[in-house]
Amino acid sequence: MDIVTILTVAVRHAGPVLLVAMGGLLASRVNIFNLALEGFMLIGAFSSIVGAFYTGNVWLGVLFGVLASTLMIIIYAVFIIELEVQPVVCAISIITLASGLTRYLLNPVFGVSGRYVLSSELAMPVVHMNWLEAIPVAGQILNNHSLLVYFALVLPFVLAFVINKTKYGLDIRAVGMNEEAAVSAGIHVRKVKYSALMINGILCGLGGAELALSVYMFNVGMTNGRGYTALAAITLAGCNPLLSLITCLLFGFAESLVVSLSGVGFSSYLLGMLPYALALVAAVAPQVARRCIHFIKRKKSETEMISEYYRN
Amino acid sequence: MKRKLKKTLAMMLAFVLLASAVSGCGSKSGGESEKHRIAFVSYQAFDSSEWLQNLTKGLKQYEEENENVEIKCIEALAVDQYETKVRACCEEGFDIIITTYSDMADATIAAAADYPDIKFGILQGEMENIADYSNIADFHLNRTETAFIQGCAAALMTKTGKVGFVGGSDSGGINEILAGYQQGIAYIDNGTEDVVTYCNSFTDPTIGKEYALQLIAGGCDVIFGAAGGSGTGCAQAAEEQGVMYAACDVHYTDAAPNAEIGSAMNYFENMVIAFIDDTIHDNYQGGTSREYGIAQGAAGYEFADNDLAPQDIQDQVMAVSEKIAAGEIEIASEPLHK
Amino acid sequence: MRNRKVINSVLAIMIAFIMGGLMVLLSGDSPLETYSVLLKGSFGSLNALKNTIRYSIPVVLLAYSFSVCNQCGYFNISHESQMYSASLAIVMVSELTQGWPSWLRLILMMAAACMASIAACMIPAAAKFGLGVSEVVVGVMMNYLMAYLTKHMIAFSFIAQPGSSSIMSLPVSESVGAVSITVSTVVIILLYQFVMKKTIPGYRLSVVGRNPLFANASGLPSMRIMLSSAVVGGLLTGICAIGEMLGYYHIIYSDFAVDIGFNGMTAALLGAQNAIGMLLGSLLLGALKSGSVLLTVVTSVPAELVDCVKGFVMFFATVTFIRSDVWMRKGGK
Amino acid sequence: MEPIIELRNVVKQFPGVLANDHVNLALYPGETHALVGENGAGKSTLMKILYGQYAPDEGEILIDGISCRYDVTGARQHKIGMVYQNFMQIPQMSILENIILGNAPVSKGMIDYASAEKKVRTYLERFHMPVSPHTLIRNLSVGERQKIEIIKVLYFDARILILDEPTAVLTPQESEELFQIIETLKEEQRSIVFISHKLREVIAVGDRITVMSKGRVVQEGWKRGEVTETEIARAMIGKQNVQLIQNQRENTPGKTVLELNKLWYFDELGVPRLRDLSLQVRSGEILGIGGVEGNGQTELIRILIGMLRPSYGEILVEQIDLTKASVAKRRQAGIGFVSDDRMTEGLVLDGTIEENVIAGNECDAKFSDGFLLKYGRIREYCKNLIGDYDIKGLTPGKHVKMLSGGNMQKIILAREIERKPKVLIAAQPTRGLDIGAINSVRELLLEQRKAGTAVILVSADLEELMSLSDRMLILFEGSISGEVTDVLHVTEEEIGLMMGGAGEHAEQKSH
Repeated sequence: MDIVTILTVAVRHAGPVLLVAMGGLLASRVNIFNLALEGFMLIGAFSSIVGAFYTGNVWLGVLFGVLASTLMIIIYAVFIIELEVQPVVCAISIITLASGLTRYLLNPVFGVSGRYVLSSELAMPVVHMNWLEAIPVAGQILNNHSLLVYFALVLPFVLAFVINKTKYGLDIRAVGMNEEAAVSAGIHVRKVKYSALMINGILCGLGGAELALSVYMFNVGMTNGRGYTALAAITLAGCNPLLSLITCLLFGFAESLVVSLSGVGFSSYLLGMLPYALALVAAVAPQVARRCIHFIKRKKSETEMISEYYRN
Repeated sequence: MKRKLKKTLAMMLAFVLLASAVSGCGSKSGGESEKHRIAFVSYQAFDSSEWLQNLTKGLKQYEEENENVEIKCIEALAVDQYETKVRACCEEGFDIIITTYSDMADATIAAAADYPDIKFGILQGEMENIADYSNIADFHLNRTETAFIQGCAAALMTKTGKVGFVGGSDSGGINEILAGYQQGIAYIDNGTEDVVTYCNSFTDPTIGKEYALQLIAGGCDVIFGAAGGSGTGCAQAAEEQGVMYAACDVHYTDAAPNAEIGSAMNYFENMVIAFIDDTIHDNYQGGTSREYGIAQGAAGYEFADNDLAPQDIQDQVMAVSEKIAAGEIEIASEPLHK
Repeated sequence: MRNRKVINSVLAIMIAFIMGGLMVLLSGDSPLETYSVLLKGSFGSLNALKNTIRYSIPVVLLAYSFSVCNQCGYFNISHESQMYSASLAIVMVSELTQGWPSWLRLILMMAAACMASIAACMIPAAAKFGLGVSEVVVGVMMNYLMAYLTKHMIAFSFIAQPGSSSIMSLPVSESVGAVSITVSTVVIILLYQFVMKKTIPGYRLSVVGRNPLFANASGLPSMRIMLSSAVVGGLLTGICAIGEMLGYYHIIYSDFAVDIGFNGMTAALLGAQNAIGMLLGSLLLGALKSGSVLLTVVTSVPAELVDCVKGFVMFFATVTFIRSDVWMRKGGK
Repeated sequence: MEPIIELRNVVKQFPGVLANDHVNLALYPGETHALVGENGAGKSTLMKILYGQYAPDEGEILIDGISCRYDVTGARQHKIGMVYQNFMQIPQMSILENIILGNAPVSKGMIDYASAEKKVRTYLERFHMPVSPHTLIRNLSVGERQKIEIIKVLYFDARILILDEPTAVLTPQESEELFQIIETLKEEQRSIVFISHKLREVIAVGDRITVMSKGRVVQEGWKRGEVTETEIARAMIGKQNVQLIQNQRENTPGKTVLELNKLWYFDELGVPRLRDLSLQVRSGEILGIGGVEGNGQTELIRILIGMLRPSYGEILVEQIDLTKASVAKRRQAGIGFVSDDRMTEGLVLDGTIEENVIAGNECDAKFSDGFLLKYGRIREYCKNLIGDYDIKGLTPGKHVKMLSGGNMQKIILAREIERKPKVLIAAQPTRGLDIGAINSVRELLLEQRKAGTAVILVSADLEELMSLSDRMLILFEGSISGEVTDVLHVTEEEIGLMMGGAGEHAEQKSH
């Protein structure tokens, strides 16, 4: 398997994770560490299949997925912001609820259990752009992906622009960094938090829909930990949209590398550990660096000032 | 006042969503219990793998067919529930208790020791010293035989002379199937080469599809998937790329209607029903380990009804199946290579 | 202040059971029958009682571990990683000390389990107290990291059981009786109350927990006290792991400690972190679990429905219905 | 002249505290309205209602005659701006972003940084701050951050400016600058509310003065020049003319107890907070340490107690070197500490008196046998304390937070004094207390002085320093900018100069 196909698979694999990561990033920018990304993605996946099944149209299916996960995240937001429930406990309940619901509803909706496969014309259309063919390597890698994957690749740049350049972005950063100051500056903190979580829900719905509709089927527990990988990616990238793009692609590349090694004699569990180990280091490293720099700076100015003071 | 309204609204929202979702699930079971009360305790949720779904369906059917039998299917979802659920069955007066896989071996042994008069059966138990336990019968479905036949079919059907395998995990159960498959190909011996991969998940069709696409890109024109839910992804890849798919345990015709050659069917329900029959008619052999295979009707090879496989190959494959049933072919359970 | 918390927890449990009852009603079974079976399954017979205690013990230990750490502001959610590291330590010691006298192996295993669990508990604590990093982020990442590491070890390393159909570790021959586990837990419960109420370490812990600045200014070594609270938390989790591994499983199964930590946290939050409250909270969660055993055997109500009720209890345990301080902080706008 | 904004019998009730009780206030354009009152008189709550952060329980707010209710955004639309005492700024963001937060100019969907920057630069020049708008807030000095707070309000062209204790962190010179700025703002017909408890400034700045006490307006309608400081003070206190206790300075101090020499301290960013500080405190002497907050007092206190490690220099208590000693060792060596922030560092608020009093020496034989606490003896000990120090409003098991400020301070003082300290450090001991409590605190400090303890009184309240200390040191930017040996004859102007750092090591001129 040559490097080009590995990278193509990496991009295809990173698409859904990237969408969910961008959602999680926005939530953590307003100080809500959203542990339930996995739950929202699973609901998005399941509802998109249900939507496609009933409406017979892929994009209405995607819309259905987005609506379902947004409704779920509204409940999550109301419980966290209004009733001040412990966010971690709330997230775990949402995850158990999501996996329970999607497992239960298979029976009443499709009359089967375990999995449901749609007809192939309901698959997520793959876009082939001939102008991309001209570009030698990058063209091949970026070609024939679904629209949502292209959206996922563009999204980090859009988010970076929104967060750094727009008024809404300034409000989000302010609410995240110092809520009291934001209140005194007249920002409706609650509105900002709800809107950030809503966008998070929409993106998780999109991520789930892309995952499910690209294989036009739903299988119990098909997100298989991608929500947690997204969480690890944004922690590793310190909630910076462009860095998160890189970390998501990195994890996608690692996964597709293992596929090319055909998974033989290679413990997938070690691969599974990689994102979390890196995220752990990334959570701690900046603080350690900051303290060392301060320590050195302080030591340097101390010795200079004191010796110079007593010299004359 | 506004805060109170908001709180009740939030509660209502959460409750409405849950209530509407759960309304349909769970079916009512009733029926008076006569002589035999049988409990089937599964170490996984029924809907998490295909063979378990077929098994529970088969048991329900069996229960309807004969009056003097009441079968209760119970899911033990977490490790700490294995022993307590088995003991609860003993307390509730079930006289035959069937547990699953080596995960529940310890729990079964512990319960069997305390309830000598209850007859225990363990499916795929892999218990070394089964003889010491007089009231536990270990029965094991030989999936290598049907995989062997699948290997022959694949070797006969392939045009490029290269076939692929996608396993759910690099573990004993799956490698048993791989062993049969590889020896089946060797038995046909027409120079077919086989590539082995593991997708490390039983519930992720997306990753299953990636592995299958990679095998197809590598020149395989028959993909043998033994990975539960992930296998559906492989079937879909085969269907889309116009290559052939060989299924395991159940048919994957929902994902690969015209690509599936056939499926190495493993009728776990037949095996369990056979065990129940023996126990009811008092030839329960506690302390023994029995293997059910094609001969005992617990497994068999079925071609998909899209008649992808020409008649002559089907006959050849069926001939091999008879030979195995007659026990003429020796099949090892260790894979030739990975 | 005390009775407001009690009312709050009782309200949480009531609402959870009402919601659960409605779900059962909608799925076609009668809630009354369900709850009567739940009651019978948890306290109805000797075996039921035994199950309830067997399930309550790990929850109590983890609830106390969570509460000890939480008193110093360390929101300890990495119980899972502590349990995994402790059980890995047990099996490794059992493999490395083949043929040694059994009593020695037992002691070594227990020591290794406690040390491994304390180490796993110290990492998020050091990150929080030393570097000011959020211990929730570090804890969550540790949980998944250790879950994967455990799966790798029981699948491919020297403690893996070859040829078994699903991945599991080699069995540990030593074992600890259920009675001795129960007795040691009761001793720990009494010790916890005694130390918290009567002794200097208990006093210091409560002062540092409530006001670390004050503790610093009045000469208490608050950093040392905070880190030692994390050590005690890790030790309690280690004991819980010993109870589970040497008491019941003897083998590490994949994902055996999934959200065991959150049961402990729920019991701690439900019991409003006072010793008796947490004990009752743990008994409730234990009873729910043991009740669900009988429920799935006798009725057709799916086991996951009981998990939903437990999910609700968890959910509402942290919803504080009567929050005077929230009202004041929001200025009653 | 029509008032721009008027508060009509506004009431605000918090659990246990009636913050505002039927308050009436009218603000006129081009005028500074001074609002005076002790801590806890309800000034800040009233202003938060004006700024829309709290909604009044009763009463109404009339803007240009129309009654309306609004939140903070509404207030800003009504052109009301508030400068908080603790700055509402985001350190990690730049000056520009902090200023435009809340109403950034938008063009083509993006924030129009260019025009915003131009406008902000004009304000920076006007406040002669030669700083680029892109520097981060955390790199600015306290005075600069205060100006940014004001620019933030001017940026949306506020008609009404609420300044809450603006000069608390400024040097006298910076305060003067602020008063000029207020004058120019008045010329622009803006209405300014100036909240302070420093009477001298209130008289200098206020065109109209209102005095509040315990949530009610006790005196209003005073015009500029009609009233003197003592009259305002009496109105604040509520008419009884209680004379504050003075230090009679009879006996001469004994030998040196505490000695600091060449003390240096650098903070986390490498900025020197204490520079070559040397001082001695003798037994039976009260050494007053003055100066504007933020010039090294807090660092000095923390280093003396042991919560911060000095970068250089040594600390000797009776010739024993305690520079490297831990907080616990120093307390055993006889250093007592009354914290300036009694609610956070002084007490465990939701703890009983027993828990608060034994903190620090719970291993003492009086309270425990090394491991087990003897609650019987502790309760006994506390009963005596309550009796000796006349701490009112205390029942057993009741949490300390229910007590008044004065009683809380008495508990802290009781705990420290009972340990027979050689050196007692008292930081802002009387801040926010009523007159009765101030006198009892001063009595205890003077008793300690008589008993031979070396007392270090750190305070920003000049009147307290001048009436209690035998000798005074003024800190400016981490070093001693002036020493006053004859406290009786020094004038406030001289001390003001020392506080401003004028004349390095200016000896006290007048004797």
